[in-house]
Amino acid sequence: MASLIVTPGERIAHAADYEASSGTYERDEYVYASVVGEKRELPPPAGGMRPLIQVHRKKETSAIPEIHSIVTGKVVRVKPREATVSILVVGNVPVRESFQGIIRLQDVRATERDKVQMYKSFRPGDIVRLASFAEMEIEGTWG
Amino acid sequence: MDIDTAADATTNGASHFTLDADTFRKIHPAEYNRRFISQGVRADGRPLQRFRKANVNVGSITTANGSSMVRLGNTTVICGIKAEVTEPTPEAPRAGFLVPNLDLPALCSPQFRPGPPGELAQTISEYINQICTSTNLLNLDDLCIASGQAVWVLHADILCLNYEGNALDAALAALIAALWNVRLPKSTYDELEGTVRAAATNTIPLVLNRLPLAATFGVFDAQHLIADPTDQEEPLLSSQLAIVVDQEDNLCGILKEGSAMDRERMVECIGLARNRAQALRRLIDEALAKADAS
Amino acid sequence: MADRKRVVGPEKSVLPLVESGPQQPFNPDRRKDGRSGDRIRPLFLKTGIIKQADGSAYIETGRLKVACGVYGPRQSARNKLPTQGTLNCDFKFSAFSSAKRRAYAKDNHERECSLIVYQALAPAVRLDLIPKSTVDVYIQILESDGNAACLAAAITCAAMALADAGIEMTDAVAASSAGYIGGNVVLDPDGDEETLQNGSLMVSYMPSLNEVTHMMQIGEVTTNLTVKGMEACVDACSQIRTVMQQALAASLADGNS
Amino acid sequence: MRPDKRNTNDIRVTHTALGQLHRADGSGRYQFGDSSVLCGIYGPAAIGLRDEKLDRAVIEVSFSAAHGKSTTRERLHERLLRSTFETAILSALHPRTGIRITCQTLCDDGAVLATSINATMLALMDAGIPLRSVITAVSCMVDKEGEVFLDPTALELKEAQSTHTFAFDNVSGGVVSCESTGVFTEEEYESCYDICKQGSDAIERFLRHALQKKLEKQSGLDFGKS
Amino acid sequence: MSPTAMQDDDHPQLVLPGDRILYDPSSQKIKIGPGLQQEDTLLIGTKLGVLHKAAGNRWWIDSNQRRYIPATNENILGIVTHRISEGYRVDIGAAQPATLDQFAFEGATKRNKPNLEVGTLVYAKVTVANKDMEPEIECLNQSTKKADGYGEIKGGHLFRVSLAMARSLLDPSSPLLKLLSQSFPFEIAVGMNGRIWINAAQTIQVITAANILQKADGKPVDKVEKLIRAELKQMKERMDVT
Amino acid sequence: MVRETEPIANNERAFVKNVILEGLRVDNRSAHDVRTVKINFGSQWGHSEVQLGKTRVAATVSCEMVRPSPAQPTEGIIQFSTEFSPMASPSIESGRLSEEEVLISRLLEKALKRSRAIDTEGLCIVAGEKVWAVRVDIRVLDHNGNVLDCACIAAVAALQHFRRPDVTVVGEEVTIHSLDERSPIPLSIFHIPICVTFAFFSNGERQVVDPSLLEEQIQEGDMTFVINIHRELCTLSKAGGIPIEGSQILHCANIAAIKAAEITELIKAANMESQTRKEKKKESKRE
Repeated sequence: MASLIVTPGERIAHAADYEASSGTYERDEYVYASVVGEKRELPPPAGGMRPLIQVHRKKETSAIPEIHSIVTGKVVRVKPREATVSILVVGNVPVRESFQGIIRLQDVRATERDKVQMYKSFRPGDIVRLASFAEMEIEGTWG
Repeated sequence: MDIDTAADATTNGASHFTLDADTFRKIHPAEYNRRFISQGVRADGRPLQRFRKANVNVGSITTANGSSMVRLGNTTVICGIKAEVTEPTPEAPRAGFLVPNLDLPALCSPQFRPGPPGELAQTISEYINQICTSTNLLNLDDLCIASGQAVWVLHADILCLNYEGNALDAALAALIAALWNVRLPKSTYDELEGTVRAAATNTIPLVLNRLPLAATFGVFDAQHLIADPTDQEEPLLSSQLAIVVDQEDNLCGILKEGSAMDRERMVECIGLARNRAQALRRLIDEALAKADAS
Repeated sequence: MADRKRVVGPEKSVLPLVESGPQQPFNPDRRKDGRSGDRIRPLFLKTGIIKQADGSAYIETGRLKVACGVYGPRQSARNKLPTQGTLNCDFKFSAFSSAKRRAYAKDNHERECSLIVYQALAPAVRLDLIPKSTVDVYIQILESDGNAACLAAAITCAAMALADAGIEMTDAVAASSAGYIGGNVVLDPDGDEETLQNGSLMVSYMPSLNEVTHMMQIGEVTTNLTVKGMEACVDACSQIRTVMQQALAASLADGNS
Repeated sequence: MRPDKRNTNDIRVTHTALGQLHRADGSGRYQFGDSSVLCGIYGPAAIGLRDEKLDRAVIEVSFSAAHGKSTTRERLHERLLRSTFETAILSALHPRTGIRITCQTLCDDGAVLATSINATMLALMDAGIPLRSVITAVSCMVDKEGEVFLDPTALELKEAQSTHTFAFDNVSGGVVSCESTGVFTEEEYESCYDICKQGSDAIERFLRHALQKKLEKQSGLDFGKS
Repeated sequence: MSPTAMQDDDHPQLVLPGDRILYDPSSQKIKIGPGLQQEDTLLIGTKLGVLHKAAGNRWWIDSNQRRYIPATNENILGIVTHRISEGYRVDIGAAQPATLDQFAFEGATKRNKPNLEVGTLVYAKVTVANKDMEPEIECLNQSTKKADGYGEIKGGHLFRVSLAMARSLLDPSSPLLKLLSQSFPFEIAVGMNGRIWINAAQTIQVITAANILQKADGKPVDKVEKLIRAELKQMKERMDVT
Repeated sequence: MVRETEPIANNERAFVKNVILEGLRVDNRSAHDVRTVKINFGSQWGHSEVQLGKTRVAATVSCEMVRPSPAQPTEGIIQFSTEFSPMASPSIESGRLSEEEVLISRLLEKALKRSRAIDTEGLCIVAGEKVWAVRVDIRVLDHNGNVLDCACIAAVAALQHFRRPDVTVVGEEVTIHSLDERSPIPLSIFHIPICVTFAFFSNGERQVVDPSLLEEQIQEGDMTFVINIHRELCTLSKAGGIPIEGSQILHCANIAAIKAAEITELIKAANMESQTRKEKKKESKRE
């Protein structure tokens, strides 16, 4: 097994033979590891020629909310037009330190957005699940 | 647990939600711990009144006159004592100084931010200082080099490397171990130059009048008494109690905070504290013996 | 003001004058700890010593002892660059870590070191992958023995901690130092040797990409000697790199068990 | 026999006053003999977003000694005051607000912590902050001979082998806060506990009486006997 | 131990936090107001004050609290501090500022809505008061859709008294106001948040009225009557001079 | 961190201005009335608590034995420290200096220290070795306007009331006698500087003495005289605000002198009264 363990900067393959995947990066015709972990080969993706090569982190790292990830959090503040959420879990992985997110009035429901009342939808302390939206991304907030 | 329906709409039928232990702990820490403690065990598997495994070693820092490293579970502190020369006060011309300070840097836990010490560090430093002075831990006159001219000041800096709760017990133990490990160079005061010359090799140990050690308890939900709380448990406690005991089973300080506690429970804790202090003292003894041997 | 937040002692205190024994003459091939000029001190590396941190490492070489904790990626304050993550390095001497007691407040030397650590590491860290977040690197010097060596150890230690935290990096940076003593290049000089040197060199290097991320030379030194120094340091970095690899692999191994 | 002719279990002459401050939302003054503390309350008030708690009011305490720069000693006092009143205040009734408690020692003749706790209790009641119970505090000391003295003065404290401050809650009757320093035996501690319990009960009765007088004067009503 | 007392109707009763008050649970449903909490057959005091019992088995405690805690349908005097997209932020002396919607005025429409500058004094009614929300206020009477006295208040003078004082002044039979009105006519707006606005023909009258009400604060009326007469006399003298 | 500021309604602003234009004041004072001054002394030496209307300030004087500065080996040390207690107003943050705080403490320092009101030579114990360091802690407890004048009264009252322990010096050896052992010694005070502050309105044409908080918040400018009963002007400070004519300054100076004299008398009387009370207490103790 140990032979499969690689560390950042290690040259793990020729870019000609493999497509760089998670935990790796490609740099002048080589693929390098960018994290500590176990080197793994995966079959080529649909339409892809070369098999994937990835470095799989064994150590659990703290989750970060990204666009479109489903997050779970606690409502910390409710205002007439927005609610602030402290994100505690991304997918099913708890974060080490919580991230702040904002639910804006128009994003509470898909339909009849104008009928939504923030106070009727949220109370401080509620646990909520959300999908993080691109436009929130622009707002510079997570979740 | 309530998953808000209005909000759920936004997930527009995304992957359904599974509530595993870690998630539950993150979202409902109090409830999570309650389920354990009501069963008579703690989230880390300890019985309610079991202290964490302690570990002591001394003398590893060669730039300090005395040093120690103490571990309570994963709470790790290092104490380094540097002896320097200073002027005594007009009131007490022979008395030296002992200046203990605990630092809880941002390095040791995400709950601490960079910058000057926060309330926890300040208050623990102060309480340790009060213990040192009010129990006259060491005779400050022993630190005199030349009366009214020069005395030793012992800067005892206690640094936390990893904070997982109960800094007081660890910090005080580290201070005592380090003080015990201190060697002061034999020194002479030069009247003419007004300087202090210290011998390179010839050193003397400190005399400690007593060896006070702390044992901290918490009360969960105003009923369950737990010993040696972790950083996960600390914010959930309804009250906290720290008891300091010396080698002759004298009490050297009690600090009680939070919701009301009756007399019987306090007495119960004093008993538990005695055993803990004894155990810690034995560990320090062994560590010092080991250091002297090598 | 900071004093109000600590137990205060006397305003100023000094070290006593210590009569030191006779110094034996310096020999570049047989140094007082028996090393030859081209050898570094034996190196002990360990990751994961700070459980609370996302990543951490401890390094001990000779008397030198350095601990480093990495927190992050954390959510950045609003005002930060939206496209790039932020790397924040903080270098601090413990009060008891040096011959003369260190002050609590960060002094200029510590500020400079914090900056150098940042400069040495930033090129390797893939901040483009963590927009709007911050990685905090806290370095605590427990015992110092030689300024350049101490700084080099701090950089190596920080690189280890970053790797341990799973922060993506193009390479694991290793750093080493050398001193110029009487026309010789002396690797990894300790505190006593630093007092003899007429110049010093510190190199941070990405071994597998073969790139130098940071280099600092002090003192009046001939070009040839500088080149020799560079080569020596780069070799040393490669040696250190192997130790790092072993330590990181080991951390995963006991992660499995 | 004590310098001021008190018995060992006597407390000094005590004085109380309410609402002396005009800016504050509530204020109280408490005196044990020459030891005197003034406390002012603001709140429930607006608080910085960073500090607010979504399920309760945040309680802030600042304590300041009679003279000299503020030190870590004041921080420890603040911590004890805060934890004492976090248990007394029904903070869940005012979430995302702050309650600021400020204690100023005007004159220090020993037992300042106990004096501050009692002054704060008065101020909180004056401010109409919702409370679970009345908390009263008193100090005692043990001298070299092992004799216990209630409510010691600064002069007496010079002879102290150990000093103790207890705060009791009048609903449960248990000890809310306790700060003990010095060297003492378990037996000594227990007798300190008992003598301070009696002392704080006496203070609670005294407060009730004083407050009744004040409210009668204010409202012109007659409460009869309490 | 905190005393447990049967509340007797002939004697007003002093209550301290934690005090237990027995009541007859068999009687009609009990309604508890400020300063009290219910625990099965017990009422528990949470504030220092005088226990009151009124028709409809309503119980509450009169404390001399100075900080305003908003309650719905209370009339308050607020000061505009910010103009925001949906209307105004208004300081009402509570922990959080209140929002005053731009349409919450008589006959306000998208085209024609009031334009209040920062510092404007408004007389308004609290419509939303909840510990989890920021308070909201309105300047019109929902039932009549008319201003009914709500809205911007111009001229005159604003000053602050205790909440208890404000409450007592709202009582139409308030002896204090009687005394004043006997000596000169004046306009008054009383906010439950302890803010009083007064206007009268002459400045000196406003000043005197304000000072009397502030001096009388926290004192029983019979005790202050002399003081009031003195103030009024002084006012007369000074008016004759000018 | 609790921090609030109570806004002022435009009605209030307008009213205050009109009132003053009419030669009246909102709190029913005339332009040159100082609010009632109440001076209380603690049962210990050097503790004063002063009310100026609703403004309240406490001052505490303490002393300790220290080494003198090499520059003045025969001079004692006097330190002033002014702090706004967070209870004084909802807008004060504990531990952080407000601009007002700095201004006031600097002005007090000028008024009391620079004017050499206290004899520092008298505080020398052993030349070059040991002197008394006297510390005056001034704490603002209730901020309802004109804190400076109130603080000044509190400080001088406390300094007059203060007694330091007596000492006997044998060569280098200094013995400090407890207060019961030997009757303690008052500070030797050369003169008593008093602060009198004016606020200016209606383009500086109207001035009022001892402005209230509301007046301070609306005033166009202010000016403070520090003056003693000998009509000696120790400090004159006009920090910005609307420009004032010389003649008006003189006019104010004369008013200030009168006010200062009145206040000085009040302090003296209060001090007397507390001394006699102390005597009585002593006697009762003896019995």
